[in-house]
Amino acid sequence: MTQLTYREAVREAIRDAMRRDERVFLMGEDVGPYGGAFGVSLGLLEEFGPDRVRDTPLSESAFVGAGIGAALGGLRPIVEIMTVNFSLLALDQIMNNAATLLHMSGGQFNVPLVIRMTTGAGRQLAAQHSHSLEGWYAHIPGLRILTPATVDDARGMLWPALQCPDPVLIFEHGGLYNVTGDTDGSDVDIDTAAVRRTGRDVTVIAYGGTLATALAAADDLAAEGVDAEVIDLRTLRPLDDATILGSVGRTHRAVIVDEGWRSGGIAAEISARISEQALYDLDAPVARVCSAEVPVPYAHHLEQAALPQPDDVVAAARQAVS
Amino acid sequence: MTQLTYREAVREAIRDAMRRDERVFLMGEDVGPYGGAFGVSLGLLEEFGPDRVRDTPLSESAFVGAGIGAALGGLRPIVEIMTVNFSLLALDQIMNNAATLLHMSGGQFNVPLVIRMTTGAGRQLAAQHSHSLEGWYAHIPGLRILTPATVDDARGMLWPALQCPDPVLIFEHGGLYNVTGDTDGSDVDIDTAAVRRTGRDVTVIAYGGTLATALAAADDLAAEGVDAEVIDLRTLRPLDDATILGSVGRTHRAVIVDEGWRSGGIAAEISARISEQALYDLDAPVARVCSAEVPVPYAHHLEQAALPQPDDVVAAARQAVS
Amino acid sequence: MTTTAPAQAAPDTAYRIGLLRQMLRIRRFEERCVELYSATKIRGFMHLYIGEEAVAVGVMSALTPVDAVVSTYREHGHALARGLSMPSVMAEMYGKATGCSHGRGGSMHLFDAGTRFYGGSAIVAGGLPLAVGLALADRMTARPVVTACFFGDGAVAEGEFHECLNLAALWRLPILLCCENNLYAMGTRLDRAQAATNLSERAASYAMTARVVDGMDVLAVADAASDAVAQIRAGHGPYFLELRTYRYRAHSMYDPDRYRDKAEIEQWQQRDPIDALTTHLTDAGELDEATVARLESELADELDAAVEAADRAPVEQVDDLTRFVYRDPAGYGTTG
Amino acid sequence: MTTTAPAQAAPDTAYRIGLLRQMLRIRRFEERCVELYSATKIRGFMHLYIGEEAVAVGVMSALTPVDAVVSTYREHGHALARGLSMPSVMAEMYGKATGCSHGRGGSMHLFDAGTRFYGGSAIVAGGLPLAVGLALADRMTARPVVTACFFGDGAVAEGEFHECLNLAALWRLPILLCCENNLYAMGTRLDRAQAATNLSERAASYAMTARVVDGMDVLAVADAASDAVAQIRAGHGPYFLELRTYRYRAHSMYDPDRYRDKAEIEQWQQRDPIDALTTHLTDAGELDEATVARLESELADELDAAVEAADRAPVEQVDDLTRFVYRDPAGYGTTG
Ligand SMILES: Cc1ncc(C[n+]2csc(CCOP(=O)(O)OP(=O)(O)O)c2C)c(N)n1
Ligand SMILES: Cc1ncc(C[n+]2csc(CCOP(=O)(O)OP(=O)(O)O)c2C)c(N)n1
Ligand SMILES: [Mg+2]
Ligand SMILES: [Mg+2]
Repeated sequence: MTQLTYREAVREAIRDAMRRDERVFLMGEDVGPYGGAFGVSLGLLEEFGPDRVRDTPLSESAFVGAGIGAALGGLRPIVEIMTVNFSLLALDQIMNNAATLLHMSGGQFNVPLVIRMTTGAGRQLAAQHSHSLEGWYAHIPGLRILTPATVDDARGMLWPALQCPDPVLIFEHGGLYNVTGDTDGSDVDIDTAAVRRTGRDVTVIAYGGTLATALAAADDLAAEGVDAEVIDLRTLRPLDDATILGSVGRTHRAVIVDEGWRSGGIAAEISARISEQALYDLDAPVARVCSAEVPVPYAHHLEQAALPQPDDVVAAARQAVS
Repeated sequence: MTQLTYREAVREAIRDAMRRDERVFLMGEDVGPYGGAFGVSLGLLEEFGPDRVRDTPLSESAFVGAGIGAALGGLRPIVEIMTVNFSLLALDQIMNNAATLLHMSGGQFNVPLVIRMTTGAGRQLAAQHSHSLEGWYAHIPGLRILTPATVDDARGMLWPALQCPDPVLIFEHGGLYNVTGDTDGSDVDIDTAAVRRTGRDVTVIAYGGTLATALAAADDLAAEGVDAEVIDLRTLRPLDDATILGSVGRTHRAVIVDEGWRSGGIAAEISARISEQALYDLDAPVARVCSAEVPVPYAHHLEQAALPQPDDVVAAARQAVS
Repeated sequence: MTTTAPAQAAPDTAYRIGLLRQMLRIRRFEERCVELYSATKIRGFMHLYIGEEAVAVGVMSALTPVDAVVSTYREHGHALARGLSMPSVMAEMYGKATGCSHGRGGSMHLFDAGTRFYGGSAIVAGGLPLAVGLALADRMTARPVVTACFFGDGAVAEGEFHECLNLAALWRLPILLCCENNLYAMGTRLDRAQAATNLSERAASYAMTARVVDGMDVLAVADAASDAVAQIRAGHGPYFLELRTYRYRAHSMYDPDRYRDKAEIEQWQQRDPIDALTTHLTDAGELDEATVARLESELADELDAAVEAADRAPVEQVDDLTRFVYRDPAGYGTTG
Repeated sequence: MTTTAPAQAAPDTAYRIGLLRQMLRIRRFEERCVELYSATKIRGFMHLYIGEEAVAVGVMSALTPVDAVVSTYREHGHALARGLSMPSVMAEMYGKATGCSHGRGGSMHLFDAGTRFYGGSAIVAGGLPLAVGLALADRMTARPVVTACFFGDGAVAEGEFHECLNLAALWRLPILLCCENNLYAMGTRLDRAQAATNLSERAASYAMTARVVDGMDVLAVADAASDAVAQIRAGHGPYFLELRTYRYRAHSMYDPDRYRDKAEIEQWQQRDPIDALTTHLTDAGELDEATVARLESELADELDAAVEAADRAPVEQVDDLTRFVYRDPAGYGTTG
């Protein structure tokens, strides 16, 4: 077990992958001398050189598409997009090509590409740097969506993602980079959700940046005598229905904590699936605690008001068990 | 009352708006001499000239953004994007600017822009021309999303959309252009859903291209003695919760018919809202009939298998009432 | 940037007749496709290459099997010239299981791993980033491979064009950029889409070699392409060919073709690449009517067989609808 | 394309001192912002303009109140030079209710309808389409208005740059394209981002007038900008200014600035626009130390007042969180 920050864990994962497989390379804006917008790739240029730690111009569509092409050409690119908002510039390549080529080609051309990007709010970066679109991306067939919430997942998810023959998007919550945690450095599965805390009374479902919110809420709830089970989804596409439904089957209540906007977010999908498959198990409506439907404001108090807070989760859970 | 095709209805709506308000203009690829990729704007160039029926180069991001700028500059642009897939190239402008400027500017700069685009499958156009992303767009705060399903709505929604001070996206289902219907040419509201058929046993919720599917299913259900109420959502953002919940409160069962992919689609949102607000009214789980989670295939039989069919709706409704 | 093809050793007769044969083969294939479209055997959007055959045939003649090709939605000619089998292409037009994309793609999305034909993209300019990436992989692994990417004059206005030309030049990638300048993007004539209409000058502004070629002259195209490929393989980075050509037919089967004069079409037809080469070879004594007749009859046989096979071919199983969404079956997991 | 500023009548002393004053004002404002950032009064990303002041001040001096400005995330200088009030800008940096964007925007998203300042965009190149649209509206309504759009050298690589330059030229729009070439996009030096590094040549390739200007010389910038604005207002279409400048500070407060030599920074500081103009005016006998001291003291007072007001200002009500998502209240409807 080593103690690392989330940032270091991502960096070690990249380093390790590049050592294990020479087809792996990192490409994106300022991943080289700058060290990555959030310092993730610091030091990698020195070890692997500018060919494999490849700075790109500001051309999101082209370099994401080039990642697709390089994957088709036998390499294993890791493409870094600085922030989820900028990924919109590359959405044509992501949806119309990466997610679609295997199908359109009748199974001939798969795209073993990993795209990493920073997501989420909480650092007063305002409306063009703070979106949480990972749940929205999970709408797209052909993609896998990973949302590491822990240092161990940040360290362990990359290699399996690179082994996946299909395009994988990894969303790293910007608020997590400085968080410290343990990891033994081994690979983890990228298929299942994890129960991060067991409980009997209510299932709180979270992922990425909202896991800490859910766990904090669970502590508060415990003080009130409500025993919450906390699920970390880990993967938003495909969703691990079995773990979700298994837990809800025991607790009969569910609260979903999602930093994305409420309408049409991943929380809606989870709610719909629970209702479809376990309606008669439910003792209360499935509750959603999501971000307010507003572009994220700069001012600290407004930003915090826009985001799911432990108190909101506590209130929803309390309501569910009442 | 006049009989028009859906295509003619859209064209008349544009013509009428351009006559009523000289600030209104149409801009997009081949809206001029070509007459629009689907023939919608045929003849408008002759009446209004190349300034107001403005052909653009193939530059989706720039001309959608130019629409935003022209709206800020006091005009009332109607921007046409040929097909929903190509709108991905303009998503940065749509989400990061159009939907966000009013908020970021603290209420100073609203964007009275209308963007029209063709959506949907059914014409064997395969995986890069057949998406149904209107429900996905409905995730974005700051936008209004309209999905005219009838000739009357195609004719009547544009003017109110142009009066709206905020950006409005209108999705025209490609399969509807040749459909004929009546319209008296007057404006319609763009806020409420419409009950297109009343019924007691089950609420079938549809919009745009799936309204016809829902109505066909309702006929088949009637033959089986199941009395379906059919709701046409008309507007996907904001959703008209009152009409939906009112109907489900009477029928106690709901089936949602959505041409978008199932996971994380608008059907999930509707299902989640019904469960949240009317769980104890439900006699059966809310059912979703959506497109298969696959890029739309070319072959006719595969494409049809991917899309929601009346039989699927009938089966879901039958299950709900059983 | 040079604008005239340099003199080269005359290719031999068999080679020239081979080029003629390829062009005729594409022409006849598409003429039949029009009939099959009317007969509703082929559906969806279909974009014809008639008039532009010299471009595909000339460029492909310069490539070898290790090279890669990225194409557009107007790609029947590219596919056939690249060596996709006619039955597999025709079956794809029908949406049959034996189609080169197993019926998923149709006319706009022909794919073939065997010939490294990476589609068949219907997003204008959307193939360029893929081609850049393929070339990057070759560059990074020091493989002596060329990626040829086709796109139209209309694509030049797209942001992806700009980003990709810069990347290709910046990274000195082994990529052959084939701009099929047929003067129109649907109904929009080049000078209504571009403030500066000289497309090879635009390409040269990214610091790469760019050259205008008569796209109605297959020998000129073949010469220019083999020069370019040699340069690229020698490590000189990207090469841009502006191939001046013309489509005789409407943009697609949906297009009423209201935006241009019939006279303009007829003028270009005077310079038809197939007629021109036929005349040229006949005048040079390298071709006679009997040979033409033999070619036509061989091609008719090939075409008949392809159509017949497509007619008879099975369709894909509906159960396989979602088979190619993920290669990794675990990815299937979303409750369908 | 010309690369030297044409000779022009010397502006009078008051005008020159006004330019100096504006530059100083921006410099002092940002120096204070650094302190306030350390004191955690200002948060988020903050991008300093220190070293580049001549660009904003020179360009804005050529505009009139009817003109429009579209800016970037590095826009304190643009905003102040355009005439936004310092208290409203400072309060925005604090996220206060009295801020020019009512606390929604922060440093990167300053907006002001009164001065037609359309932000404050943090998507690189994302402001260009807006500016094209604003100019289009002016063109279509025949208003004699100029839209000035600022963007960096990094933005030139983006597809939106390409699309917009073409549109501006094709439609002959009244737009002043101000490329702030400070040699770096974050840590990426221009020659590692562009295959062809002459940005004004690139602009000229879209068939528009383009000119390189010394962005460290406010008089040269002001001259070039007023020439350009006159051309644009006379209906000659877009005009591109490549303003060669340099940022002394790190890209943002997050940037450890590892990618360039201190010596390079020092070299540019030798040509500091404020020092240069001060020396120039002093040598010409137009400025003395007392005047400089008076300017500094006036600016310090203005700044103190702005800081004090920001400190005291109220924050927005949390109840107003979603107030500006839609102007049409019916649009609020989504169940929150
Ligand atoms: C991004 C995008 N925008 C619009 C279209 C619709 N469209 C299909 S082909 C075409 C014209 C393309 O012209 P060009 O690149 O010159 O190729 P050509 O058809 O002449 O071969 C257009 C506008 C599209 N397929 N993709
Ligand atoms: C589309 C997009 N990609 C990446 C970023 C991250 N980013 C912010 S500023 C910047 C550099 C921009 O450089 P330049 O245009 O030269 O402007 P400068 O900062 O030098 O003023 C980058 C990469 C962004 N904001 N938007
Ligand atoms: Mg063309
Ligand atoms: Mg810069």
